Amino acid sequence: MTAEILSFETGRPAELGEGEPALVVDVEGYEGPLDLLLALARQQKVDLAKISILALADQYLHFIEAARKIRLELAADYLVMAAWLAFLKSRLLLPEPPSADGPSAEEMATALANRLRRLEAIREAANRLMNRQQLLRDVFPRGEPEAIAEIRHPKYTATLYDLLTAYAAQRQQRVLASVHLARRTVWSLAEARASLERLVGMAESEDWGCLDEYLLRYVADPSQRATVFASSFAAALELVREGQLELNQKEAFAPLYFRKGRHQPAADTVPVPDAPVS
Amino acid sequence: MASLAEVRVEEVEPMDNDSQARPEELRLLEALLFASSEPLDTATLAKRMPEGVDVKAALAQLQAEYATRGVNLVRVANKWTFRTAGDLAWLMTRESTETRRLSRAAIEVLAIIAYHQPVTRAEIEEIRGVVTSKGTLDVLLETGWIKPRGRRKTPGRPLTFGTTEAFLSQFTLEQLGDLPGLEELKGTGLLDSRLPTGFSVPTPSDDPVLREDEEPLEPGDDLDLALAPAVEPDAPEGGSEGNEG
Amino acid sequence: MASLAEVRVEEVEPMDNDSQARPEELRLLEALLFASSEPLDTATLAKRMPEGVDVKAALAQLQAEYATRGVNLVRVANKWTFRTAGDLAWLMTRESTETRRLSRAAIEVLAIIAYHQPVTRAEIEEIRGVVTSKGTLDVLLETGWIKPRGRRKTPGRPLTFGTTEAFLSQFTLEQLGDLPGLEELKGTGLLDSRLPTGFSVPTPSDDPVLREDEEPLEPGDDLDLALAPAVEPDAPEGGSEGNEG
Repeated sequence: MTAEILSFETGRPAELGEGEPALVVDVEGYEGPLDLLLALARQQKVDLAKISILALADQYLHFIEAARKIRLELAADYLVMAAWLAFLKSRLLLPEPPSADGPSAEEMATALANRLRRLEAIREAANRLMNRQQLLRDVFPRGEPEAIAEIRHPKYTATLYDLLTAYAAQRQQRVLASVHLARRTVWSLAEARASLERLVGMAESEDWGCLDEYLLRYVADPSQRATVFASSFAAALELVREGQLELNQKEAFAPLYFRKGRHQPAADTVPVPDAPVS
Repeated sequence: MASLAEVRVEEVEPMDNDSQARPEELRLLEALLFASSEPLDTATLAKRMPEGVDVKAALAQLQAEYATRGVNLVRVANKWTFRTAGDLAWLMTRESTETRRLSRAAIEVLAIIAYHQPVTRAEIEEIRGVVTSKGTLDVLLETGWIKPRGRRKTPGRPLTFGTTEAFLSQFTLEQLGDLPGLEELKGTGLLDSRLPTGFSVPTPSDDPVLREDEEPLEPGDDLDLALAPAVEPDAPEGGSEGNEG
Repeated sequence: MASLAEVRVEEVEPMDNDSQARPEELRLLEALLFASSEPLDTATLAKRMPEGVDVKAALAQLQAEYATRGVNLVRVANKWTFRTAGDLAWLMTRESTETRRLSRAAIEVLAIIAYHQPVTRAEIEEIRGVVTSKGTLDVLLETGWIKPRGRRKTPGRPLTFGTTEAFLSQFTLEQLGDLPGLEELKGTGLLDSRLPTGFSVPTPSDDPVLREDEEPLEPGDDLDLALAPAVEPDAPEGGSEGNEG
């Protein structure tokens, strides 16, 4: 039975042999035992409130028996209902026990009748509901809705302070940047020589001065050190050659010292960084 | 033919003159409601209307104007929307986009949820006398007409189901109270499912406010698992729920 | 309010009676056109109409009926469709304002335009030292605080930009001359007092009279193209303006 009913779920109508009893043909259309009971009750053609539950139980039990003769399996729900109805039938036939706990047989029968009425009522309601005008079946909404366009108006905010800060920062940055860049990128040899000559001229004493130290004082930006140093060193060598300057370095990479030249230079006495003269 | 058209247009002209006296707010409402595929509530409409317009009165007037037309102004789920007139369903069949055919089981379950909400799966099964297959609930959830709305404060904390606004919209119901036959059902006392819990209240409500015996869904709730608590995926369910209506 | 609504509905009723005399084909056309997801041509409509209906005449009548309504029957590419009335476009848009801060680049450009106007894009770039993205100028034009005011009489005839009245209003300036000058900027500490002697801040003026080296915009000027003459959409601009925000 299960298999056949599953086939129903796929929408294929049940096919039954010609010789099979009409009773069994019907069972497959039922939505469970209550549905079957309701269908049987309908055959009594009376108000469900006045139905004979006893007769109904008999019909159901007959039905199940008939079904079992032909079919091997019935869903458990049907069998449970059969058992319960058999019990109810026996209670209805026997005189009520004097001190009955729980519901009487009559009450049980009424409760069953009420369940049937309720199922019938909800089915009727379902029918009326489905017969209402349904959207996309009977009535239709606008087929081509016009979207409500969302227009966003960004409202920009900015204060005068923002404006002035931005302007001042921008202008200032550009002006200062151009000054520094022009001056700092390269120290020309001529610039270096002029500076050194001024330095030497100012150096009154005969003491050695540290070239590095002076240069550092000149150059605020450390990134300019290399170019300043290179130009100054080249200029210094030239001044030494001209006898205006003496240089001294203790060892490679040690600080360079200078002082005012004392005598006219001789080409072969020019000190070189690699071979410092103490 | 052309001349006939002209004659007709001329006949119509007096009507145009009439409608020039038509309040501007009717034009505005008309435009808003026509344009939208979704129903709009009075508050939303009022927000878009100029100050001082009596939106409710204007809507009533508009509804009356369109009552006999091919497009009607209807109220669903307490919102307003234009829909084609119900009597023209025959004409509209081509527009119909393969409407879902619900199985008889699904229709019954939907009705039980609608009339008994909030209702648990066990209560649905009690009424139908049969196990509800997960597939049936899945199909209904997919329609968007039902939704899990909370959990019943009973052992196992089963999900409670209710209907959605889409449900009201689908069946052209202004509110849940307009369910067909609801008053009769209430009168018979059959809505009282008489469950041992004693929790059920005979009046269905889709009020999103949870009832006393409900608690909210938790964010991480695995609804899918919750839907099929301890039921075998196959045999008994399929077996008990055969045929399509 | 309810009573008013009732009164209005009653007023409308005679109209309803009128429309009962309305040809049924108008209802049908109305419904079909309303529900269709695309405009329909006369032939398609005719196929759906009962035999013998003069569709063209009916459409003409329907169009006349709806002409003064919030929804009009319009013809698009020889097909018919309902559209909200053109004059109600404002109703069909939802406007929202969102406050946005100008990017730092935009503020810089704005400041330069304010002080140096009339100024070309190239001149702005020279002052800022970076390429100005089109987006930045677009945003500024969107604010309404700047406007193109003419063209510089130089090769390429670049646009000159200036500030607007909205600019003055935004920054609470009575006149452009109220923008602080060099000494005031120094006084407030915004400018370094040790700036080189050649440094100057122009005396800003938004006099709309074109300068000698400017010529007027022409009516057909494609300002959009003029804004982005030959700049790559991507790399150099974006790269040089990383300091947004």
